[in-house]
Amino acid sequence: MTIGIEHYLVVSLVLFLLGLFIVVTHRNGVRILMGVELILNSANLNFVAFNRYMPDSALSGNVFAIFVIILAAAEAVVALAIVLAVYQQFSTIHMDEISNMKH
Amino acid sequence: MGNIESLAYFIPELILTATVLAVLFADVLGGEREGFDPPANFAFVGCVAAFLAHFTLYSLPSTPLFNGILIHDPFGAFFKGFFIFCTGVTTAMVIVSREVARFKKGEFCVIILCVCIGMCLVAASRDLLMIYLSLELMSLGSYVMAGFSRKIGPSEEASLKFVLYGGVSTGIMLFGISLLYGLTGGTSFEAVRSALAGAGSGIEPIAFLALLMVLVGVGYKVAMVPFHFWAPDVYEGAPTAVTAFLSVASKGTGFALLIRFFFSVFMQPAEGGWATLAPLHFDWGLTIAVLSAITMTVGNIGAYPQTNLKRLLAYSGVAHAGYLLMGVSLMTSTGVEAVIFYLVMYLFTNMTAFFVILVVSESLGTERIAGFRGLWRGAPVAAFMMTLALFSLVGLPPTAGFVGKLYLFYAVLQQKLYWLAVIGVLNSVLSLYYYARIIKAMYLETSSETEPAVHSSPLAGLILIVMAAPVLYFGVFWNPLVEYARYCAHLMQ
Amino acid sequence: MDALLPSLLFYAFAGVILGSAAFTAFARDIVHAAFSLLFTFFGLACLYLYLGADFVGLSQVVIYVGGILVLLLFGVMFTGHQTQETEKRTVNFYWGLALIALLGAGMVPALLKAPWAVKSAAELPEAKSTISSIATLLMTDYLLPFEIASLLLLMALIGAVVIARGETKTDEGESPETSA
Amino acid sequence: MHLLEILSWLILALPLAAFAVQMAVGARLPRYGDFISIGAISLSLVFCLLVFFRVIVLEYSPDYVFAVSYPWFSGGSIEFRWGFYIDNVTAFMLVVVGVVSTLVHIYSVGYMHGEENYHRFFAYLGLFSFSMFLLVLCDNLFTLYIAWELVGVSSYLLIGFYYTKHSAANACIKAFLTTRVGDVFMFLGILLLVLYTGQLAYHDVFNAVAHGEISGTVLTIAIVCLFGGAVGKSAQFPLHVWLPDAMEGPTPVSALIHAATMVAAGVYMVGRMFPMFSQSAEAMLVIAYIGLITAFFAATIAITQNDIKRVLAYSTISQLGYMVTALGVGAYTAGLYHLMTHAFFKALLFLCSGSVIHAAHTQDMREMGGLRKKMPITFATMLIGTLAIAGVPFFSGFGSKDAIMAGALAFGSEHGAHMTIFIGLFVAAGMTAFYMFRLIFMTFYGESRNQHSYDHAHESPASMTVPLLILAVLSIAGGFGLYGGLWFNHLVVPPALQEAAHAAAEHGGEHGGAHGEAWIHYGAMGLSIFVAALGIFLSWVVYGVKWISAEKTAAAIRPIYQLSFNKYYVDEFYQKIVIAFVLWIRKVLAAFDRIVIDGIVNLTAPLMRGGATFSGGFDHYVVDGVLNLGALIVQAAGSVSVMLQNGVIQSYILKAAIAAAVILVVHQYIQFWL
Repeated sequence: MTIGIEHYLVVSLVLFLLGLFIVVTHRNGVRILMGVELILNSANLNFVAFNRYMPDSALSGNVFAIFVIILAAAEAVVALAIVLAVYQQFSTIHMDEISNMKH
Repeated sequence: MGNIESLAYFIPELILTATVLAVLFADVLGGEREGFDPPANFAFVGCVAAFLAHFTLYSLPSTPLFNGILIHDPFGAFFKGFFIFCTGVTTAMVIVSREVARFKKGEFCVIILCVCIGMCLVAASRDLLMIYLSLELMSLGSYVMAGFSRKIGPSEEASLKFVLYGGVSTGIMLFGISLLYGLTGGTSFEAVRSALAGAGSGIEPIAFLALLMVLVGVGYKVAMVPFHFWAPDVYEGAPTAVTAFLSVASKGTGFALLIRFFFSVFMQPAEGGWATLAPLHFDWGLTIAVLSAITMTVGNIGAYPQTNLKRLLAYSGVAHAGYLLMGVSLMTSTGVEAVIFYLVMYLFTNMTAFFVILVVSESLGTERIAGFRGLWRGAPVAAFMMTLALFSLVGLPPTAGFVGKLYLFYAVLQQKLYWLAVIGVLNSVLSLYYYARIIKAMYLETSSETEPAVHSSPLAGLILIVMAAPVLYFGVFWNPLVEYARYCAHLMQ
Repeated sequence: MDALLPSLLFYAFAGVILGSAAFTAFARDIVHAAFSLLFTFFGLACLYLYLGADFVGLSQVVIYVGGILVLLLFGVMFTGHQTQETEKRTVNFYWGLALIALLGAGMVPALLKAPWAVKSAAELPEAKSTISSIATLLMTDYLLPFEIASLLLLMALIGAVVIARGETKTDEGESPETSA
Repeated sequence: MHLLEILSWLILALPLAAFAVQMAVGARLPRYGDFISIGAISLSLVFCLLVFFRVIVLEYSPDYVFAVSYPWFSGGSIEFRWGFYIDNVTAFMLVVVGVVSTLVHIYSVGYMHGEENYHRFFAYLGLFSFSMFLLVLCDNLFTLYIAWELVGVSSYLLIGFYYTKHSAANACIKAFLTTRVGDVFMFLGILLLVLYTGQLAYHDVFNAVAHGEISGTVLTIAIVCLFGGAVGKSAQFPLHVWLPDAMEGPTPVSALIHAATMVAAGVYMVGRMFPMFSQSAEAMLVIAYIGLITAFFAATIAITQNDIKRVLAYSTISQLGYMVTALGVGAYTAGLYHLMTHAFFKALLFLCSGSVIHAAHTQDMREMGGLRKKMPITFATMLIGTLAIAGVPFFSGFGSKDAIMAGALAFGSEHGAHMTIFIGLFVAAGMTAFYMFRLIFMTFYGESRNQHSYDHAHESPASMTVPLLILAVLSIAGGFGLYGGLWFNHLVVPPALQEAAHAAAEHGGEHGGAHGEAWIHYGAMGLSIFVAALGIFLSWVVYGVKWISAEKTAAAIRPIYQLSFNKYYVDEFYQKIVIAFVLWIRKVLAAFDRIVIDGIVNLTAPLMRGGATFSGGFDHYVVDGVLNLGALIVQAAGSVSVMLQNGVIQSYILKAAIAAAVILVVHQYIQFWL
């Protein structure tokens, strides 16, 4: 049997759902960031896979994926800086304990 | 149009970029000197120059730029001016306040200018890649800006909540974008639209999924229920100037994107506005209308128990997102006009309100409503400006807020969406009570402690008056603004 | 028989990716989770290469494995590898499961029935190296995004430094306000 | 520039300038600048009188109209203008507002003497006068709405003037909120009209209506919505609850805003729009019955109240009901005429009550008595006002009330089923005479029931008594003997824009005129005299010579007495609705929370909290005033945001994602694969 686009879609969907699952269930801020990275990777897989199966040979999917990777790196840098700043103040990165502002 | 020729249409952004570099060098070379504060002042001057430069855009014809990645049209030009103006005001607020530590003001200005460039690009994008890139540019900057406050604790908490919530939202949006790419094989708006328009009826479920996922990203930007949860916490913890910026500019970005992206991709021009693309059956306008009704109600109800003014205005911002969504849901050019008018009104009104909170809370050390008791004795001008802003937020004449609501409801009734108009009007009644609570505190109650003494620089007073005057002016002579809004409602498809 | 090996290769990669991602999601220890993420990223890079996207695959290895993952590990180390985490590892666990079940139910049919703008696997051309074409694209059609991305990186760098530097010093002797 | 145009500008500009000056530098001026405000409003009054003289005397014609307009803005395809519209009714209204406003300014010098923020009080009075003049002069719906809101704002500021008093602070919010409910409907009505006709100016809208651009159900809805504004502002049932509470404001304010001018704005508005209103018989009937209910119920409440200002407040509501009924049955001129006479005698009554309160230091009539000898001028003028409101011949109230009764009688004789309107008004007139003389007897006659305050009572200073005397003269002269109704009817002819309106007004029984149905006129007149006399007699029997004990009577009809004394529990009714609503929200949210979001564990806390608040707070809320309405909403809203906004970021994302997933699943499955 040959591998169609559906196979990739299923992989990316599962990755996406796992990422979302991490985000909503884990308390650790860094672990939540891992979830975000999984979501971004699932989208990237879509881009690359679609690009491969496209009729024309334009590479816009690939280019998109590269930009996403760059941006993910920037986002990770910023987010980890913030996580560190929070850890300095709160001595924890458990998000349910960092909830002074509410209601 | 190619890369080089396009630069003529790109002058405001170029000025902003040059300002970024200037501020950066001034900050590095200047060290930490007493008194005059070159980096922040450079930023302000740069904003003024860019704002003036953006007026040249209106005389240029609508055209695609940079090989079709961007577009120039009156709609984009308006939002460029809007964002640059917001940035200028926010920079001024940072200059006159002590909220951001002096040695950090340079970095702050670099970041806010980058965010501004990102916003300008969002309004002008017509390519999925550009949308994502410029949104990330502004989002990343916003996360950082929220953490700039000297109030240690809430500021970091706000920043972290913001980055996690925002990261997930944009991630989901990116997934939606990847699906659109898979459906069409292109990333430009017209490629996506023509592919969607040419598809059979089987496209419906996947188109809705992609649309919903993109809506998650946009909805979080405009603080639309149910994607609004971040707003109160972030607004409360962020520096007041940043809160003001987020509440106006960030919301404006969301609406620019909402109108530009959804109207260009999922709609086709129709008589007097837009209509859903032929193969898609879902009533996108109705979905937005329902969400708008829910949004304004949740925002107004949430504002009731608040004791912190910034948090209260955050909920009020959610409610106003609901009103604005009403205008979008109509999919008519009258609706877009009303949204543009309302945004301008909201810019002046909200900036005034936050400016008063900034000035007062710096003197009194509190952002609570109770701290504003008897304010009119200590600071009659500030109290009056706040009252004006609150009246405008309620929508009482003769303020710009009244005219804004008038146009919105007019547009809604024109489309015969009576139920939405009724909900909107009832909501504006509902909102009266919590705004009146602030006015009551300022005028009718007395402080238990000594009279609040508010110290502010003459510069702050000047900026305040410049921000507040249009609230009154446009409440009486709104015609020029209406004409302007009508002109700016032209989108190039 | 021709297609069997590539297919097996795909299933192997997919298995590695999903298995390690699931481990990241369900592992008790966050260090284990972070290391298992290495396999996810690496597996994805292999899948990209398998799809003929050599430049993306290489970027994935360099940036994700070499950059982001290292950053995440730094984050884990700096914030203290909290052992008590095992006591109350997750919140909303069942709600999370319900959410992904619901979302999956909404998304799977849409994804599988969608009329994608793709060819069937049989008529795909041979994959060629994309590196030089992508380089050309970045300097022509995508010049503006390229420049914007550099601006973004600059901003992220400055922002990260400012934030992480924290309130180590104050100006003019003002003490920073502290509030809970 | 036409003279009237210049005068209009001046009339508007002077009070506004006074407001600005007083706000800016009032505190630093000698005498706190009260002379500036008084000077400005007096000049405005002079200009009002000039307008009156020009319109009614020099260039009199029954359908005189002066209109001027300026470009304003263009919205959509419409070019909007604003301007002045002056006809005979406007001229009358200007004089009424000008006179009462000026007199109240002068009176306040004595009454507010030595109060803190004296200058701000005058500033607010100036703002109010400006808004009221604007409301009277303007020629289009939007300016009307703007002026409408401005009078609301200044009323809010003035009611809350004693801001240190908790009840005043709450009363002003209650007034603002309640009238806003009406205003919202008005706003919708205006939008509907503009949408269908594309016009703003009254005249153009009427023409559009006459051409049938808006008609049938939509017109009726628009009219009823517009009337909603009048229900709020003119304190008609069921939005009347704010007016009695508004008496917390200083008494001159009650006289100016809550008796003579602002509350009459609703009536004026209906009168202005009469050509349009008369196009919808259904709407007119609604208006008539709302007015009747208001007139009747407010009168029954006024009988049992003991607070002198509350009696007057309910009497005001009742009289406003008369005016509205008059408009509803088509007696256009009678309604407006009653507006004018009522403005004079009710302002007089309020100012007199202010004088009494000033002297006796209490508002409770049971503490008063025998003040006749101590305060002869106040007594005499108040008696004149009372005779006027009771409808005794030769006083102003007689002419106008008689005209309304005649209109109702004619309407009843035309449509037999609606004779109830006449009967209700007739009974209410008797009650009016009764409770007003009850007030007189309890306050001025008999023995003093509180020796201490009696000893300290004295006549008020001249700045207070002179306005009383002027108003007393007007209360008599406004009636023009017995023929005020006839006279006014000739001066102010019903707008003749449409034949239908004309016909409606005529068959509505304007006495005199071409039909000259004399029996209606004289019949109504005889009956009103009889019923007024009966009311006064009964009042004398009970409170004057005390042949019948008031207490025993009250005990005998205790349930009815209680009902009236407690104002038919309308306030409590509103509160119960709110409470039920809050409970319902709590239940829904709690269920939502339990089933969908946070699981059973989190449920107990809010429920316990809610339950505790409820059981502990129920009595409290019901017993306390409507001030708790705000607190209740806050509580309800609090429970919403406590549940949703719990501060934990994953929970935010979870809720948002679940919401999105539900939208998705509903869309994918329900809509397509069903």
